[in-house]
Amino acid sequence: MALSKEQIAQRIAKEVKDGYYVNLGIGIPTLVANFVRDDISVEFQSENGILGMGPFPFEGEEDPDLINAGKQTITALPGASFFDSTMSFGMIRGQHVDLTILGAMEVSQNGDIANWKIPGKMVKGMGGAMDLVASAENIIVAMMHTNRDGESKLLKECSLPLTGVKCVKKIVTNLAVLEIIDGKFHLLERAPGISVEEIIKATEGDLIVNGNIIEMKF
Amino acid sequence: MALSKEQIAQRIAKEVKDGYYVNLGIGIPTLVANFVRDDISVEFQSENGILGMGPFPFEGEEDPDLINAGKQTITALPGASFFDSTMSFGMIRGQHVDLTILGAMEVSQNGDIANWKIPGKMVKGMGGAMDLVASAENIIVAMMHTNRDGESKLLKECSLPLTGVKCVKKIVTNLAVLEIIDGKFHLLERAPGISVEEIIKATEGDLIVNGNIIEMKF
Amino acid sequence: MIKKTVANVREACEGIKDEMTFMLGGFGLCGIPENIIGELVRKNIQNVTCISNNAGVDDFGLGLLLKKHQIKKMISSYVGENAEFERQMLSGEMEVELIPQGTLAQRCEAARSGIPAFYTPAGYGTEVAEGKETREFHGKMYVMEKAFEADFSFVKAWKGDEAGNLIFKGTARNFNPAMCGAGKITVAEVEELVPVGELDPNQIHIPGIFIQRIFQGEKYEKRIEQLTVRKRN
Amino acid sequence: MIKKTVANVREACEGIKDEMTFMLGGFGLCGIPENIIGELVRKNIQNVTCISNNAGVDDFGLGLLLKKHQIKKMISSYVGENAEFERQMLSGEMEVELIPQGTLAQRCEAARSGIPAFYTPAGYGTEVAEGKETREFHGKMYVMEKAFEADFSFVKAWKGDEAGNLIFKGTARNFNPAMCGAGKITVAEVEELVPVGELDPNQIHIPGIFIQRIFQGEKYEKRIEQLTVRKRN
Repeated sequence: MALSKEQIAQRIAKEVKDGYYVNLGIGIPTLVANFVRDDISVEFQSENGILGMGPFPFEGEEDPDLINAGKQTITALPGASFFDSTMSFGMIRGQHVDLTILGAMEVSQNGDIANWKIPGKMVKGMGGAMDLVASAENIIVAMMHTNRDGESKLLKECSLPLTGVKCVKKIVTNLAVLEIIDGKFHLLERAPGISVEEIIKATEGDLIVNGNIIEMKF
Repeated sequence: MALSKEQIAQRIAKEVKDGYYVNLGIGIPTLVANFVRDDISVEFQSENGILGMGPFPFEGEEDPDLINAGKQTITALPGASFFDSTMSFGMIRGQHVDLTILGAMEVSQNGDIANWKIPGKMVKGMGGAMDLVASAENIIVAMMHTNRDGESKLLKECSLPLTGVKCVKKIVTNLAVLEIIDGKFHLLERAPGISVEEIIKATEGDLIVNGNIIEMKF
Repeated sequence: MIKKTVANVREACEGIKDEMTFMLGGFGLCGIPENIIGELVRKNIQNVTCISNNAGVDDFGLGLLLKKHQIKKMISSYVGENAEFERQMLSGEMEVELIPQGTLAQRCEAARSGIPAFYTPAGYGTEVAEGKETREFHGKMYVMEKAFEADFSFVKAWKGDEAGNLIFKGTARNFNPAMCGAGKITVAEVEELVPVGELDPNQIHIPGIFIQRIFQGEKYEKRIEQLTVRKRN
Repeated sequence: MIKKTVANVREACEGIKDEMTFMLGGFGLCGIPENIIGELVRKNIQNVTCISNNAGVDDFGLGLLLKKHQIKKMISSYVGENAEFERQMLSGEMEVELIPQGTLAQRCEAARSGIPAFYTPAGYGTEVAEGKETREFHGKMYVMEKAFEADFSFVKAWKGDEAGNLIFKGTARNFNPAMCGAGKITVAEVEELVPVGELDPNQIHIPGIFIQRIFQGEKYEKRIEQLTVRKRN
């Protein structure tokens, strides 16, 4: 069965290592925080200006001056710090953030990503995504493998306006975990009960399948 | 009689207007603070990271963490702020400082200034002077009109390595107040008892003398 | 000490005119200059260009100016959460320039700091870089971005003093500091205006030199855009 | 919370080697990493390049490394007040690159912030601009300056916590913040190391993300270079 959004987040959480500073995008990436092992030290950065972001506040304790990049009310953990947008993107461009997790509408086999615009239809803007993908050394994309019409979102070339070029390293979809190496998707893991053939069918871009592909366990 | 260093500072102090943020260089410029009218509001910036610099501390109250750009112990006035070097030079380059007063070894008639290096002899460095002269809209140079050998320091062209080009607007020397307009020195005022002829003799660069030159009063 | 206090929001906004370019601090509805925005609406300034990370919501923040069609052009990084905005943009009633968020911040700070241009990797290879110079440094490609030019910067701080010194709170800081001193005139509204000497000079986020006018806002709604809470167990 | 504390200055300086490039905070003798400098002298690291606004005095600060001929090259803005320095420079024993002070600060911050290059008016038309690209913006000439590259940044703060968060005091702040995160590894020494949670997150000057190692210095001499006082009347 294909992974739920929570399971995608759960699988991505395994990529979060001790000592990492992590930036989580809106949507599925935000859920990753719930699944990070509690025996490792990790700090979450939100690009609107906080390091050491904590969970949502208890009811009645929300502070309008304390939100994350998704505009949600949050809390600050001990050791947290606040800073302005310039310093925040200095952290990001300067590669001080160890891992960036974000969503995508399309990813291409050379690592291009599109997630900010559908011409003539939806134009919300790139927010901090262009800075993040242009800078981060370690980017994981959380996304559905196909769109509502069943068309692949893992493409030879992106059809939508790009957010960044040759930047995505790893992708976790509802069907699989994939890596991008030398301009091709490489299948690493498959969702429980999903066959390699189903993944091949759902992937428009070149997909390399090497040896036995392990099934994720939850 | 030629002006004393204190009198040069005293004359320059008249150029300091209400509401000015002022950066004072080392030497004579530092003395200007003592002569600013006390019925106007002025704040002194020191480029090592303070705005609202006050007088020297009382004996025994000196703080090693509180110095000016001349490395002298100072105090902070109410309303002062501390900041880092990047922000400090942001203030300077961004033309938020209204007036810069600094010393010079040579000034040329097109407004070039040299004050940081005598090749093979003295190389202390430019410190913040290059940033200041390249950025400030309003620069006053405090200097002796001639060197120890009686040679003019107001030249057609500087002989020493430059600190900045076409930046000096006004010069107060021990002999005169001069302005630089269209590539020429213009005599504005003369020191008490100093004749226009003496100033012409002491000035190597082109000097325009128009009408009656008033004598400074102290 | 050079005093920057003005009596109220009307005095603070003197000199604003149609066709001007404004910078406005805030991220979403967090840390926006609420009282100044109210005055811009009241004065019905027309055809302005706004540099602001977001565009408010339909009935708060810059959304109030949008509704009255006061905005000719928006320069922002993210304009979701605002149906009227999307409508005016897609219909072509309003011009919109979308740029990366870090670039937006840095172009403000560059304007404040006398840096006319700088290089950033953000947007390289995308339509954001079209028509801009690109260049390689150490094997990586960068885009040259220029300092903004604005007539007014409007910012909101938590505390301020009569000398114009500012302290921000929490994530309401965001774009406000970078905009201070970036426009020709910077107007700061604060929740609490304190006498000079009350703020620790070590803790001032923005020195008063960058601020031309400061006043205490009459009231602050501080609306929350996405209330998210945990239940107590 | 990610812990950055190390036991002492020896642990803090692990991995430093001959021929490396170091950034060192401080202005004159104010805010210099005294304990780290002591360790660099003790370890007798050779042929290092130091990026530091000044070079200490004959018997304190970087002057201690100079005396032992440990420095191959200095990149500074002002090197007066040091006779031995002037001797080594004029005799050619040591290479010296003098650059404008604001450029020095900005090249550090650029390194920290992923900005490979920027334009500044400082030094245009002088020997500082020789061999560098120059360019006009809005009728004024600017010099292109590049981000520094350094192996270690050594900084000194007033207070710090185990997460590496730093607060500076007075004008001892100077170049220290810009250097945090600008070298591959940043080592911070502090006068007082406090448990996590004691520093107000609103008042932190440098977030711990920029710091890899932090320790409390054994002692601080904090020598005054130019004692200037007023008499009480």
